[in-house]
Amino acid sequence: MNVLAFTAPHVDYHALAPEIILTTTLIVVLLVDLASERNRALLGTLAGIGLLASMVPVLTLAVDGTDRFVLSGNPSYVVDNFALTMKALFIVAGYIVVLLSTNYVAEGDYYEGEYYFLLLTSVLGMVVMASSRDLISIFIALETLSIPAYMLATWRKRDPKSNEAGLKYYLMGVFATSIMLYGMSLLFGVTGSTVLVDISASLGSGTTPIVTLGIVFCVVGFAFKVSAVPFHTWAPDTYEGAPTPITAFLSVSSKTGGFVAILSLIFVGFFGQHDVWEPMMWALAVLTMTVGNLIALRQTNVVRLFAYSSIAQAGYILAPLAVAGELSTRQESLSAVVIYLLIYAAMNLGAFGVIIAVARKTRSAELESFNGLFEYAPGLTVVMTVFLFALAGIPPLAGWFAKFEIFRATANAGTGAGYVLAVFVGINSVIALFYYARVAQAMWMQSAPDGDRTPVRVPPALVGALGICVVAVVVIGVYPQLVAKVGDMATFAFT
Amino acid sequence: MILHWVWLMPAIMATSFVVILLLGKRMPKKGAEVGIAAVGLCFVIALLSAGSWITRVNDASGGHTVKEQVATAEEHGASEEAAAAEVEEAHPPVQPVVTERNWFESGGVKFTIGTLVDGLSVMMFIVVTIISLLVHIYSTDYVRGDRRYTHYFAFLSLFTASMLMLVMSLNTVQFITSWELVGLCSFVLIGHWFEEKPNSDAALKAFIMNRVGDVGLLVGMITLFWAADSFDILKINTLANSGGIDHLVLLVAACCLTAAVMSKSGQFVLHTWLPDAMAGPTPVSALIHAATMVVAGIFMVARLYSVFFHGLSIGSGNTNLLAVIGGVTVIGGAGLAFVQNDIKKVLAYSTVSQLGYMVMALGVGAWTAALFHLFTHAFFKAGLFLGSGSVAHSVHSFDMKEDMGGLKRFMPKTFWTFAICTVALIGIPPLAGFWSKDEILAGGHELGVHNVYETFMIVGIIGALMTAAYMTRCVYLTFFGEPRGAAADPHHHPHESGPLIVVPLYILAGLAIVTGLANFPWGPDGINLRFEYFVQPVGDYFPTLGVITFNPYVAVFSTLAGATGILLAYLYWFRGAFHGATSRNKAARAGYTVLLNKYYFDHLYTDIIVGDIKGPIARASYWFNQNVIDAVVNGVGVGSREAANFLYGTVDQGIVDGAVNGSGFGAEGTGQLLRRLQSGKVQQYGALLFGGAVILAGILVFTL
Amino acid sequence: MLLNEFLLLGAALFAIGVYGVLVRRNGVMVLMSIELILNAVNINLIAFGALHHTVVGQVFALFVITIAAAEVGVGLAIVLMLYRNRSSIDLDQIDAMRG
Amino acid sequence: MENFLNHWGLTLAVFIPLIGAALMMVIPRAREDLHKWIALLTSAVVFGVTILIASYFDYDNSGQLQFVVNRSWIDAINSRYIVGIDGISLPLVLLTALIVVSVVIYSWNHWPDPKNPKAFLILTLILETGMIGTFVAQDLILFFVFFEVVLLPMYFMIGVWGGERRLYAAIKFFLFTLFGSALMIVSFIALYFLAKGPNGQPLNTFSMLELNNAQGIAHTTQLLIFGGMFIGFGIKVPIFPFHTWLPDAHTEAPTQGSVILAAILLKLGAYGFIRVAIPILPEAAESWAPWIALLAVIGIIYGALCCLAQTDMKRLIAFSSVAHMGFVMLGIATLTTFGLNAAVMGMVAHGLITGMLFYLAGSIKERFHTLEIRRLGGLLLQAPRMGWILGFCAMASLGLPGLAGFWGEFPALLASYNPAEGLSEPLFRVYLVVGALGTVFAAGYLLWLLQRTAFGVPKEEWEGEHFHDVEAPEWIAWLPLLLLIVVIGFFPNIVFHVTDTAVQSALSGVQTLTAAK
Amino acid sequence: MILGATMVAQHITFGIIAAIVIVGALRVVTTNNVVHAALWLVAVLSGVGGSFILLGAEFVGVTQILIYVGAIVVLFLFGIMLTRAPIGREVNLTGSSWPMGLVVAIPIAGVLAYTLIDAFGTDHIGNDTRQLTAQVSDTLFQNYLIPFEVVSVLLLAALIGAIVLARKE
Repeated sequence: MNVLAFTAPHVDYHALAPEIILTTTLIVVLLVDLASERNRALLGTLAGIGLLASMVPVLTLAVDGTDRFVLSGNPSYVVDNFALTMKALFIVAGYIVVLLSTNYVAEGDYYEGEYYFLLLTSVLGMVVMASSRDLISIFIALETLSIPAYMLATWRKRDPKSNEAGLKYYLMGVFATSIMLYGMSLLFGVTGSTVLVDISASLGSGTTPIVTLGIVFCVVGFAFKVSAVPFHTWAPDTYEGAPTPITAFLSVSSKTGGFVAILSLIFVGFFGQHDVWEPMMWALAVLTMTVGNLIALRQTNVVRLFAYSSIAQAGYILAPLAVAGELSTRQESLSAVVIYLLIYAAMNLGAFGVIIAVARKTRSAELESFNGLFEYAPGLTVVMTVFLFALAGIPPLAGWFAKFEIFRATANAGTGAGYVLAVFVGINSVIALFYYARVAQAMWMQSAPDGDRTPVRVPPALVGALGICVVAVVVIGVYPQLVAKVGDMATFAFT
Repeated sequence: MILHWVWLMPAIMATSFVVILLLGKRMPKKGAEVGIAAVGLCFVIALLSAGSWITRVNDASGGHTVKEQVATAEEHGASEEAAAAEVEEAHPPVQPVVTERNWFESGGVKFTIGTLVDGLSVMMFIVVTIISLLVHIYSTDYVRGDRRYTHYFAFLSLFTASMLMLVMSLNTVQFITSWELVGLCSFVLIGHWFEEKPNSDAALKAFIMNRVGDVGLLVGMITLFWAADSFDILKINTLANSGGIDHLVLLVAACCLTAAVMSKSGQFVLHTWLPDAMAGPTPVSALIHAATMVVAGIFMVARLYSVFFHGLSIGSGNTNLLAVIGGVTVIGGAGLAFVQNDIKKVLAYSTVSQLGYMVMALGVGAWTAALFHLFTHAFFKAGLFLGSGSVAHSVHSFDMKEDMGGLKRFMPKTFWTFAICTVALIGIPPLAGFWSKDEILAGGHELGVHNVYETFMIVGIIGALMTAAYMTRCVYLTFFGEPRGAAADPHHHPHESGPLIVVPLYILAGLAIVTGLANFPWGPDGINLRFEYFVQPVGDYFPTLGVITFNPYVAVFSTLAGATGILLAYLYWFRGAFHGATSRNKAARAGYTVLLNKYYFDHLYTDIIVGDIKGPIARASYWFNQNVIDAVVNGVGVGSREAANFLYGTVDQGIVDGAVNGSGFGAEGTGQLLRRLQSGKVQQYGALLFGGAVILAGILVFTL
Repeated sequence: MLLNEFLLLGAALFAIGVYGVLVRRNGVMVLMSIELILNAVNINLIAFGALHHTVVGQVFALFVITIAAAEVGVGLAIVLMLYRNRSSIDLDQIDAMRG
Repeated sequence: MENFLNHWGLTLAVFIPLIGAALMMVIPRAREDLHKWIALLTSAVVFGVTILIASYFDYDNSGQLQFVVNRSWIDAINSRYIVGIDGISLPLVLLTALIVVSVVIYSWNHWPDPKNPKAFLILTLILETGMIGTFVAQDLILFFVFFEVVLLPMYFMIGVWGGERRLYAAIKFFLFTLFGSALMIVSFIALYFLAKGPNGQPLNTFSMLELNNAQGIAHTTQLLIFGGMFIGFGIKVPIFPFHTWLPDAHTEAPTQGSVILAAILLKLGAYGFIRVAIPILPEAAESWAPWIALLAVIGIIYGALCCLAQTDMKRLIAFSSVAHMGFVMLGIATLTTFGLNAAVMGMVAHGLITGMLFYLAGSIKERFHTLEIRRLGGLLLQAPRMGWILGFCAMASLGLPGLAGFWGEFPALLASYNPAEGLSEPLFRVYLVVGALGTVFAAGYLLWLLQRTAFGVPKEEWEGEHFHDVEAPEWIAWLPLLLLIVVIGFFPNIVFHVTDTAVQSALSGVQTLTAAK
Repeated sequence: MILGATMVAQHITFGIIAAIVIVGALRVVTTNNVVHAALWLVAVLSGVGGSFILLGAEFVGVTQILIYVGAIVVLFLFGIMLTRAPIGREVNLTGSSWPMGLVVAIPIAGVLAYTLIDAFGTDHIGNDTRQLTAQVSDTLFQNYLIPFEVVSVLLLAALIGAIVLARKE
C-alpha cells in the first residue's frame, strides 16, 4: 500500500485576509503587552486599529462580490455575502466593545494586554464562524469564541461575583458543547461527512429518529449560545457578574455567533429536515420571548434586566426560523434574522455603553442608581431613551423595523402557526415595553438620590461608541432601506 | 317687500346681544338702551310685516266680493256645513312668503336657512316684539343696580333674537336650533341670581327637563326628515297632508314631538320645571315663562299641524294624546294654583293650565282657537306677571300670605291693571280671555264626531270655574284684607312703582281689553273673524279644519262658570263664608239667596265643588305633584347619579380597569414564579439544559 | 463487530457523564465527568469513521481531544481562582446571583 | 408657488417641527425665552404652511388626494413615502397646526413642574410631526410609523410633567396604545400578503390607494384583519371597553398634554377607521358596523354616567370625551356619507371644545390649586370672564345648536336613523334613541359641573381671595378656538363642504358592495 | 476460519474493554474519594483508547493515552492538590441532588439507546478498519487546515488566559 502524495491545498489569501489580519493583530497586542509595562493605553488603540484594518478586506471582498472557497474546491470554508455581512457585523461590534472597554479596563486594574488579546481571539472565532460550513470548523470556531469569553467573564478576578459568572458560563458552555458534539457525531455517523453541503445532500429530505436526534442536539448547543429558554439560565448570572463591556460583548457578539451557526446549520446543513427544526424553533421562540419578558418584569438590576431583555430578543430572532422551512419563506426569514441581528447589535451595545457611562459615576447598576439621570445627564438620558425604545420597537427608532421584519417573515408563511407566532411577538413586545419604560421612568420621572447633581464625565472612547450606535439606530429607523438591502443580499452561496 | 326682510329682526337682536355683551358695561345706561332700541326697531318691522301680510291676504282673496258672501252666509244663518263651504271658498290659499338661502350640504342633502312668513309667524312677531319691548322697558327699573344688569339685557336680546328666529324658521334644523337657544336663554335668565343654590337648581331643572323633551324633538324631527326626505316644514306638511307619508311614521313623529311640547310648554307630567323657573327675575318670567318661550311648544304643533292632525288623526274626532294631555293639564294646573302662597307660583300654575287649554284646543282641532288664546293670553298673563313684579318690587317678597294684603290702597295703578288682566284671564266678556277661551270650548263642543270632544268642553268649563276661583283668591290675598308682614311695615309703606313699571302695565291691561276683539265673531265683514281670516293658513300645507262658529250657549255657560267661580271665591275669602261646619250652612243660605232657591241643588253643588276642589283634590293633586311627579323627576336624576356612582366605582374602576391591571399583575406574578427557575445553582441549570435537550429530542424523535 | 456495541458503550458513557456533572459537588469531579462525555463522543466518531472507512472521524476525534485539553486547562484555572477567593469549590455554595 | 407646494408643502408641514426641535436641542436649557420664541415661530410657520395648503386646495374635488408626494422609502418591503391630503385630512391637519400653536402660546407662562421649557416644547414639536404625519400618510407603514411617533412625547409629557399618579397613567397610556398597534401592524402585514388586485394578482403593497377595495381576501380573514385594526384604532379612540387608559392619562397629564390628547390624539383612531379600515375592508366593515355602533352607544351612555360620578373636574371632562367619541364612532358605524361627515365634524368640534375645557381646567387648577369640584364654586364671581367661557364651552360641549358640538351629534343621530344598506335599520334606530338620551345626560353632567364650579358663592377657603381673570396668553391661545366653535356652529359648511365628497370616495367600497347586493 | 477467530477475539476484547470502561465510569461518578476517582478515570480513558485501537485507529488511540492519561489526569491531580481536597475518604462528594441526576441521565440513556438501535440495528463494521496515519495527517492539512490553524491560536489563548486566572496576585 503506497503512501499517497500530499498536495498542499491552494489558499485564497484575499478571502482569508480578515482572519489573518486579526490573528496578527492579536499577536502584536500580546507582544506589545509583554514588551512594555508603560504604554498600556496603546493596547486598546492597537486592538481597535487592528479590527478596523481587518474590516478593509471585508469591504474589498464585498465590492468584489464573488462567492468563493477559501481552500480551492473545499466547500467547508467559504466567503459569501452572508459570511461577509456577518464578519462585518462581528468586527464592528468588536470595535465598539473595544471602545467600551478602553477606560473600563484601564481604570479598574485588569490585565489589559491579555484582555484585548482574548477579546480579539474571541472575535477571530466569530469571524471564522461566519465562514464555516462544516461541522469541525463550526465546532472549532465555537470553541475559539467561547473559551476566551469564559475567561473574560471572570476577568474581575477578585470579585466573587465575577468568578461565579465565569464558572457558570464555563460549565454550562461545556455541557452545551458536549451535547452539540454528540449530535455532530451522530450526524457524521449517518452521513459519513462533516461538510454541510454533503450532509444535506446525503440527508435529502425527510428524517429518521437518529437524524432528528442529531439535529436537535446540534441546535441545542447553539440554542445555549443564543440563550434560548430553557438553555438561558447562565445568561442573567453571567451578565450580572461579568465586566460590563464583556456583558455587552456576550449579549451581542457571542449571541450573534450562535445565530450564525444555527443559520448555517439549518439553511445549508439540513434544510430538508425542516419538519424537525421548525417546530423546535417555534417552541423555543415562544418560550424564550415569553419567559424572558416575564422574568424581566421583576428585575431591579439594570444589567440583569438587560440580560433577560436580550433573552427575549433572542426569542424574537428565533421566530422567523420557525417558518423558514419552505423555499418561498426561506429568504424572507433569513433576511429578517440578519436585519434583526444588525439592528439589535446597535441598540444593545449602545444601551450597555450608557450603563457603563452611568456606572462610572454611580458605581452601581441598580435601577435606583438611574433615578433622576435626566436632571444631571440629559444627554445620556436621551441617548439611553433612544436605545430603550428602539429595543421596545417604537418607531421611528431602528427597533421597529427589526420587529416589523419579524412580523413580516412570520406572516409571510401564511400559516396559522405563523400568525399565532406574530401575535405572540406582538403581545410580548407590549410586555417588554413595560420594563424598558421602567428604566425610562427612573431616568426621567424620579428625582436624583440625595439630590446629587454632579454631571457624569463621559470619556471620548465611550462618546464615540455611543455616537456610532445612536446614529445607526436613528438613521436606520428613519430610512430602514439601508439594512433592508443588506438583509436581502446576505444569502448563502453553495447550498 | 318687507316680508322678505323679516330676518332683519333676529339679526338686529343678535347684533344687539353682541354689542351689549362687548360694550354694554361702558355705556351710559349699561347697554339697556341698545336692547330697547333694537327691540323697538323689531317692533316696527313686525308691525310693517303684519301690515303687508294683511294686504297680501286681501289681495289674494281679491277684495270685497268674497267678504260679502261670507256676510250673506252669516246673515242667512245657513247651516254650518254651508258656512264652512262658503268660508273655504271665501278664503283662497295664500302662499306663505319664503326666503331661502343655502346653509350647507352634507351627504347630498342640502341644509337651507331662511324665513317662512305667514299669518302664524306674523302674529308671533307681534306678540314677541310687543312683550319683549315692554319687558325691556319694565326691566330698566325692576333690575336697576343689579350686578349683572348688562348681562341681563344682553340675554334678553339674545332670547328675543332666538324666539323670533324660532317663529320664522323655515326648516326643522333651524327650528331645533332656535328651540335650543331659547332654552339656553331661559337657563341663563332663570339662573340670573346664581349665587343662591335654589336659583341655579331651578335653572338646571329647566334645562335638563327640556332636554328630556328634546330627545323627542330630535327623534321626531329626524323621523320626519327621513319620511319627507327634507327638513322643509312646508314640504313636510304638504306631504303629510297629501298622505305622502305613512300614517305610522306620522304617528311616531307626532308622539315624539308631543314629548317636546310637554317639556317646553309645561304640560303634565313634564311641567314641574315651570313653577321653579319663577326663581328668575319677574320680567323674565313674564316674557319667557308666560308669553313667549313656553308657547313654543304650542307654536310647533301649530306649525306642523298637518303632521299632528293626520298623525294623531285629530280629524276623526277621537280622543288623542294632545287633547288628553291638554285636558289633564288644564285641571291639574288650575288645581295646583289654589294652594300656592307665592303669587308668582299661582301665576305659573295658571300659565300651565292655560297652556293646557291651548294644547287641548289643538288636540280637538280648534287651531285658530288655540292660537287666538295664545295671542290674548300672552298679553294678560304678561300683565299679571309684571303686576306681581311691581307688587314684589315694593314689598320685596312674593309671599301673599306673609307679606301682602291690602295693597290696593298703596298701589292702585298696579291693582287696577292686575284686576283687569285677572278678569281677562277668567274670561269675563268682553275682555280678551272670554273670546279666546270661548272659542276653545266651542271647538270642543262642535268638532269631532258624536261630540266625543264634549268631554273636553266640560273640562274646559270646570277649568274656567277653577281659574276664576283661584285668581280671585290671589287678588284678594294680595290687594284686599289687612296688610301683613312687609306690607304692614310701618317704617316704609309699600309704594306705587315708578312710571317705567306702571306704563307697561297700562299698555298690557289695555291690550287685555281690546285684543279679544281681534276675532270678534259678529259684525260687518272686514271686522269679524279677522284673526282666523289672517292667521289660519289655507293651502295644501295645512289640513282643512272644521269651522267653529260662535256658540252663545257655550259662551253663556262658560261665563257663568267664571262668574260662579268668582262668586264662590268671593264668598269664601271676602266674606269668609263656608268656614268650618257651621259656615257650610251659611253657605247654603248664601247660595240660596243668591241663586233664588233653585231646588237646593246649589247647596250640594257649591258644597261639593268648593269643598272638594279647594280641599282634597287640590291638596291631593299638589301632593301628587310634589311627591310623585317631582319625586319621579328628581328620582330619575338621583337614580342616574347613583347608577353612575356604581358604574364608575364598581364597573369602570373595578372590572374594566381591574381586568387590565389584573392581567398586568398576572404577568408580574408569573414572572415572579419563573424566577424560581433561576435558582443560582449551576447544576440545576445543567439539569435544565440536559433535561430540556432530551425532552425536545424525545418529543421530536417519537412524534416524527 | 457490531457498530452498536461501540455506540451503546458511548451512549452509556455519555449518560454516566451527564449524571456525574449533575450530581458531583466538587468542581474538579465535574470536570472529570465532562471528560467522560467527551470520550463518549470520541468513541462515536471513531466508530462511525470505521463504519464509513474515512479518516475524518479520527481527525474530528483529534480536534475534540485537543479542545478537551484546553477546556480542562481553563476549567481548572477557573476552579483554582474560585478556590482562592472562597477557599472552597463546592458548587452548591456558588449561588450568589439568582432570580 | 403652487408648484413648490405640490412637491414640498406636506413634507414641510410634517418635518418643520423636527427642524425646530433639533435647533432647540443644541441651544442651552437656560435660554428659556429663546426656546419659547423658536417653538412659537416653528409652530406658526407650520400653521402658515397648512393655511397655504388649504388655500391652494382644490375644494371641488376634495375626494381626490392632493399635494401628493410619492417617493421611494423602503423598497425592500415595497413601502413608499406617500403623503397626500384630501377632504378628510385637511380639517384635521389644520386643527392640529392650530392647536399646537395655541398650546405653545398658552405655555408662555403656564409651566407644569418640573418647568424645563426646553424639553417640554421639543416634545410638543415632535408630537406635531407625528400627528400631522399620521393625517397625511397614505402608506400603511408610513402611517404606522407616524401613528407611533406620538407615543413617546406624550408618554414623557404625562410622565414627567404630570400629576400625582403620573407614572401609572403614563405607562398605562403607553401600554394600551402599543398593544393596539402591535395587532394593527400584524393586520397591515396580513393585508400586504393577502390583498389581491382586480385580476387576482397579489398586490404586495402598503399603499392605501392601491389597497382600497382590495379583492380576494376570504370573509373570515377579512373579519380577523379588521378586528386587528379595530383594536388598534379602537384603543386610541377610545371605544368602550378600551377606554380606561383615557381618564387616567387625561387627568394626570399637564394641561397642554390633555389638550393635545383630547384635541388630536383621540382623533388618530377615528381617522384610522375612516381612512384605513373602512375603505380597504368594506365587507368586513359592514359586518363589524353593528358591533362598533353598539360599543359606541354604550360608550355614550357609559361615559356620561361615569361623568356624573366624578368629583374631579378634569376627570369628568376626560370621561365626557368617551361619550363624545361615542357619537363619532356611531356616525362612522352607519357607513353613510352623512355619518362620516358627522364623524369628521364631531372630531373637529370635540377637538376645539374639549380642548378648551381642558385649558379651562388647567387655568382653574393654576388659580385654585385643586380641581376637586366640591372645593370649587363661585368662579363667576371670582373670575367672571373665565366663568362665562366655561359656561360657553359647557353649552358647546352638550351639543347646543348654533355651536360646533351640535353638528357632530345631530347628523350622527340623523344618519343612524337609516344606515347603509345591509345594516339593520331597527337596530340602528334603537341606537339612535339611546344616543339621543345620551344628550340628556350630557346636559346633566355638564350643567351640574357648571353649577358646582361657576355658580354659587366661593367656598370659605377662597373667601376674599382674589384671582386674576383670564390673562393675555390665555386670551390669545383661546380666542381662535372660541371663535371657531361659534363660526363652525353657524357655518358648518366650512367642514362639511370639505369632507363631503371625500367621505364619499372613502365609502365607495361600501357602496359598490351594497350595489352588488 | 482466521476471520472467525479474529472476530471472536475482537468480541472478547471489546467485552473486557467495555466492562472496564463502564465500571470505571460508574466509579468515577460515584466514589467518594477524589484521588480514586482520578485513578478510575485513568482506567476509563485507557479503555476508550483500547477501543480506538480495536477500531483500527491506532494513532488516535495512542494520542488518547498520551494526552489524557499523560497530561489531563495529571492536571486533575494538580487541581485536586491545589484545591486541597482531602485526600482520604470523604462523604459528601455527591450532593443531595443525585435523584435529579438520575431523572435526567436515565431518559438520556433511553433516548440514545432507542435511536441508536433503531438506526444501526445490526450494522457491521468491516473487519479491515485500519487507516494509515498518513491519511489522517493529509486530510488534516488538506481539508482542515483552517481549523487546525485556529486551534493553535485557541490553545495559545487558553494557555495565557489560564495563566492569568490561576496566578497568585
